[in-house]
Amino acid sequence: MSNVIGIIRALNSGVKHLAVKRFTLRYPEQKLKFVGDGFQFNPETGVGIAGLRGRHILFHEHCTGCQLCSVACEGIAEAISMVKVHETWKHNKKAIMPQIDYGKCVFCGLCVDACPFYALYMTNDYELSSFTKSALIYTPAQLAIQPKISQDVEIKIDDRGASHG
Amino acid sequence: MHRFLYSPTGLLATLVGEAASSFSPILLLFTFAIVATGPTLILSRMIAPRRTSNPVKFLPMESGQVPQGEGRTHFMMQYYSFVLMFVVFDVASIFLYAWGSSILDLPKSATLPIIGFLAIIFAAFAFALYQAGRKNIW
Amino acid sequence: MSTIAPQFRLSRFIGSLFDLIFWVILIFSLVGLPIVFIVLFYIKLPVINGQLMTPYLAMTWMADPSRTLPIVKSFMHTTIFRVMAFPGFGFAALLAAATIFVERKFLAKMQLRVGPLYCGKIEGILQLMGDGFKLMSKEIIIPAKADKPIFWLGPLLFVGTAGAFVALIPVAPGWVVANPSVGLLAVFAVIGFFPIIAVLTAWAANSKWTFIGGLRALHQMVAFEIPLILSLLGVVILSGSLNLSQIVQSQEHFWWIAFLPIGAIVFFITILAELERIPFDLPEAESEIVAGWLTEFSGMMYGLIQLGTYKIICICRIIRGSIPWWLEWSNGLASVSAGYYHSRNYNWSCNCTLPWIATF
Amino acid sequence: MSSGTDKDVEVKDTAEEHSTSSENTKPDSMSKDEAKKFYEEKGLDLSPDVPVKPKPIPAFEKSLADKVSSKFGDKITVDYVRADRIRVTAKRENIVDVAKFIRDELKYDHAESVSGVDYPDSSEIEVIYHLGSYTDEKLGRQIFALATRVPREDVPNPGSDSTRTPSLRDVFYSVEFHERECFEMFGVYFEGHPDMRRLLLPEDWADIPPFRKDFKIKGR
Amino acid sequence: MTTQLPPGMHIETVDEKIMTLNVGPQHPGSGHMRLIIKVDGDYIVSCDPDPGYVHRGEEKMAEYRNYIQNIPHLERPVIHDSSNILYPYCLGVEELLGIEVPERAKYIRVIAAELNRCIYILYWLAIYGIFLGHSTMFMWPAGDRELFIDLLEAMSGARVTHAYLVPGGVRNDLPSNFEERCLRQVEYFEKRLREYEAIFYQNPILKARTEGSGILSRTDAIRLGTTGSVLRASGVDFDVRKKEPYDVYENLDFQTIVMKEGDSYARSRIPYLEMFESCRIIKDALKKMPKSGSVRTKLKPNPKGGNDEVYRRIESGRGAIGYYIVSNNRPEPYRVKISVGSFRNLICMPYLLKGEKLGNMPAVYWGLNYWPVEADR
Repeated sequence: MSNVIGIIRALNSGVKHLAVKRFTLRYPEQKLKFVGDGFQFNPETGVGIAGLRGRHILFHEHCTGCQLCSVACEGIAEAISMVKVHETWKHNKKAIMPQIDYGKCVFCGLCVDACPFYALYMTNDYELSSFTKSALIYTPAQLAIQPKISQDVEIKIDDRGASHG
Repeated sequence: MHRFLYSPTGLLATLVGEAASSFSPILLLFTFAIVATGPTLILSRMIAPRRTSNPVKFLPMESGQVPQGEGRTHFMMQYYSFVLMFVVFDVASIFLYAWGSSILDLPKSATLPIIGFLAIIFAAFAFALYQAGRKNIW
Repeated sequence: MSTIAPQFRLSRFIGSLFDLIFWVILIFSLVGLPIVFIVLFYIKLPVINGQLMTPYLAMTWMADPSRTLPIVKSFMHTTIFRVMAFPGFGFAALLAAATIFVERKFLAKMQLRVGPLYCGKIEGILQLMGDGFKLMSKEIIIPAKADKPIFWLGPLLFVGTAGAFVALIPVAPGWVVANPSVGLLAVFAVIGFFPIIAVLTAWAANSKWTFIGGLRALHQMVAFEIPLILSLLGVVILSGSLNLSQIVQSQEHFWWIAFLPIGAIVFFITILAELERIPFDLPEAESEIVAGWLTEFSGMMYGLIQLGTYKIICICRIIRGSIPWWLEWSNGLASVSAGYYHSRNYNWSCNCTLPWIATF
Repeated sequence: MSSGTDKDVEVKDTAEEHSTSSENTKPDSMSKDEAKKFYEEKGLDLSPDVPVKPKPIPAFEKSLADKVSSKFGDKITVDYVRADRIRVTAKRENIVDVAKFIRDELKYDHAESVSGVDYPDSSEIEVIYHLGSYTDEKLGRQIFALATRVPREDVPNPGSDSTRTPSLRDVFYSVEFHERECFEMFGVYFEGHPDMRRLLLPEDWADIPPFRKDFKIKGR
Repeated sequence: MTTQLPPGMHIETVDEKIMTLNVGPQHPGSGHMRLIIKVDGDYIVSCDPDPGYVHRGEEKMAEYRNYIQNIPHLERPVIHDSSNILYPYCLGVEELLGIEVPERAKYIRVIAAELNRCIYILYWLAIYGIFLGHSTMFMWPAGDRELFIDLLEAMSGARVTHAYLVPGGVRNDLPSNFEERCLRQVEYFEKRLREYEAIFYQNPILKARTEGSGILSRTDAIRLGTTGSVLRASGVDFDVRKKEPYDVYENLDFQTIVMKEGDSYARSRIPYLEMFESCRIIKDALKKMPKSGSVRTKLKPNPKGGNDEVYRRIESGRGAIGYYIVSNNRPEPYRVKISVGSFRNLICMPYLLKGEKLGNMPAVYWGLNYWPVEADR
């Protein structure tokens, strides 16, 4: 008899969820909203600022070509290589800047931790898929572009359950 | 002609014919289902890719390993007792149906033998269940 | 250039088109035309406006609307229409499709998902069609040492037996394909066919998983056969007939379930086991024996088996209706239990598609 | 994607730039050897980062270690006694006796891990059993590290060379799979183990045991 | 080894009757590992686990990278429990290098570890459900896991591989409205968690399948050196968080869940009850956490340890994880040994499966909390 009651209770529990809100993010139409503009780092205190670790953004005016990001990446993913840029900055004599291969990058953000000059941050952009491997290699010029993103859906919780937006 | 129809052979032939006519649609639907769905297999054979390059593809499923031993072997199934009971009591249940469908036309005293029959069957069934439960595997 | 997707070549495309046309014509002339003639042989051609209907006159029904209705009417009373369309194959296939769709959708609702959504704009209504085409375009792989003729025959036999099952079911007064006087026994006979097919294909595939699955299917079906048969005995005693149509007629005023609740419950449980639904899914338990006796089926062969399976589900549902134990409340129970306990197969279905069948 | 078109256009540039830059900037950018040298210059010349603080030796752990050392005398050496951690090195001849003593008298009842450490300089491999206890309440936070050293051969032949030690499987049942792992990774053969087979490595592994120091990772 | 056969069962080892089944590596009922199972009809005669399909040599890799660079790859074995597998590494390196961790960072680490534990257990539960054919129990935990992934993403910036814990604290401070958001979602999750009870844990069908199958007695659990929920299901009250409290666990209010039965049902129920305790810990930690302060001790660029060794362990969702780190005055560790719960529980598998029915195999296998990638490392 207890088995019957158990089954009926289970049925009841299942049926109750017919009217509960769907907890599904309809991805291409909805995009999750993240904290801040992406992961940033304060070298003075040695502590990061919370944010999504997406694609990097490189500030050319701050980069000195010191290769610290590349050295940090060497034991992790070997995704960063220093390339020549056709720009002249006073503080970047060698005129080299990081170029990131997103086919290898693991988005750990330790390169951002390594940068002492506020030059390398991460952004909220995570849609990096491409048809070729070579398109995943981002040059310093591509890394300088601020991504345009619209992410506005959050988890909302009310009496009828949680839902996205 | 009439003489034939009312002769025992003729009556039998009528019965068989009626039965055949009432059961033949089943066979017809059976064939129709095959005829209607079979072409999808042919169509699939036509439009689907067929690559026979890799012989590994045609190995039976063995979770990614090369199969060891035969798929068709002598194999022990421990629930043999159910099969045995089925063989015995399936026949008995047919008698029950014959009795059950005509019980409204029978005299009341006809119930007694069937109760005896049921008693024997249930006793045997209980014994079989007891034996099946006694041994974990047969 | 990638080796996976070779470049498009117009000549090859046109060549394959001609190839396709050739095959279609060949199959039509070899298979289709004989079927047409067989059908014409069986159809009793009506007399319309004083003249016997011939196939050539029938071709003109579109041109002469006054001739249309009588032709359709007379056609509806032929056996071939019953076999093909209404209580027969087409109707069952449609019901099966509706069952699959409704089951998927409502299960998704219970599991806080949305289910099929994008295919066909309105709530994914064309999802099944897409699945069908997908299965059709998939490669059929037959294991190396399989018994090929039997292996090919397996799905066809399965669908055919499911079709034969359809023939026995009275859908509405007078609407039944085959009406033998011992219809209930015929139902048992057809049910007894399925384990044979399962074991046959399982043995033919020469794989361990199918072998275990087939044996399990056999044992399970056999084990639940006697309770199934005995659970229906009460109905036979009360209605005094083995004919399904007469059983239905005998309960115009009230349903036998009022007298036979235990039998009803036993029937419900055993029919679940016969259909290999969760929680009786031993033959297809996917976490132990990959997919049981279906392991080696691929592409459209698997699709046919699924079609047959869902057809049987629908039929069993209608049997529940025609031996009216399972009217609204029981159908509701089945649908509810479906949602809570899996899934893939369960007959959610039950209430949602054409409940009137159960209540006629 | 933020700049889909831009990216497609710049694909070619990227590729070209990459190929050219790898030739041109090779001397500029830091190669791996240089990076290592960089580490050594910056790192190794400095004094160790660990501030050396004398810590008091806790009494309970000391008593446990004393029990072992009083029983076995100079057959074993107590390497350290710290808070919650004791480490004892035994010779491989009497490691079974020591382990039995630890199990029966000190109530350590299972092994958490069996690790090997390769010391090519002293030509030895160290096998360390980290033992813990579930039954004794007081030993809940204790780990007893029982170490032994086995000789190491430059050309290993796992299973049939002198790199072998008695198995503790009969003393601590739970070391069974750990010892199998240690066998394939370091080539230490455990005598008396009933099932000394490969565990993680593929069947056709034909190289030296991979966790030895002379097995180099590709590119490092 | 004594086998636990059902009473009256005699297995005759006649070769013709014994069928060898390869469960895995491409099998819906196995992970990235193989179980070579010999069945006699429906009963398992012997089981030989064959892991190693995803062996990556994490321990070897760690010898070539310095202490900070080891962080991203050490969390790869268990990407859905990445904070917990990094935790003992951070504790060990802190002990080696003599780093003090700020108080706030300790609380943040505990919160991250508990959130991650819930993520792992939900994932585990989802697969437990689908292994037993309960697809609703697959969808619900997989969906509710999103709540915690969202929280950890707000915390650390990555949804799965966080790389959040570092020697000396955590990578970044909490975002501004994190506490309120965390409380809201955790409270909602507790409400959801109670709904699992009726549909799954009190379900007679689940109980019939799991109760009494794969019984591991208390003495055997100790003898085989099991850990985590497998150990606690057999009645041994051992939790590293209680026995050897690291960071701030001694200040927090929670209890260890212990069951005596030692069967598959107990092993499936303990992680579920532990999620309630995790929620309690999170709420308690949010309350007791210092509201401001440093979260990371600044390290030298290439810190190196002395000539020393350390063994630290924590409790993860799958049991104790221990790191044995040897250093020799270099920026890279000399040897890192990871002792994980999955590998320690693997030894139970041949022991428990012997004499079981084949149908009980998925429940016993997944009830052991075995994660193949972690066990192979």
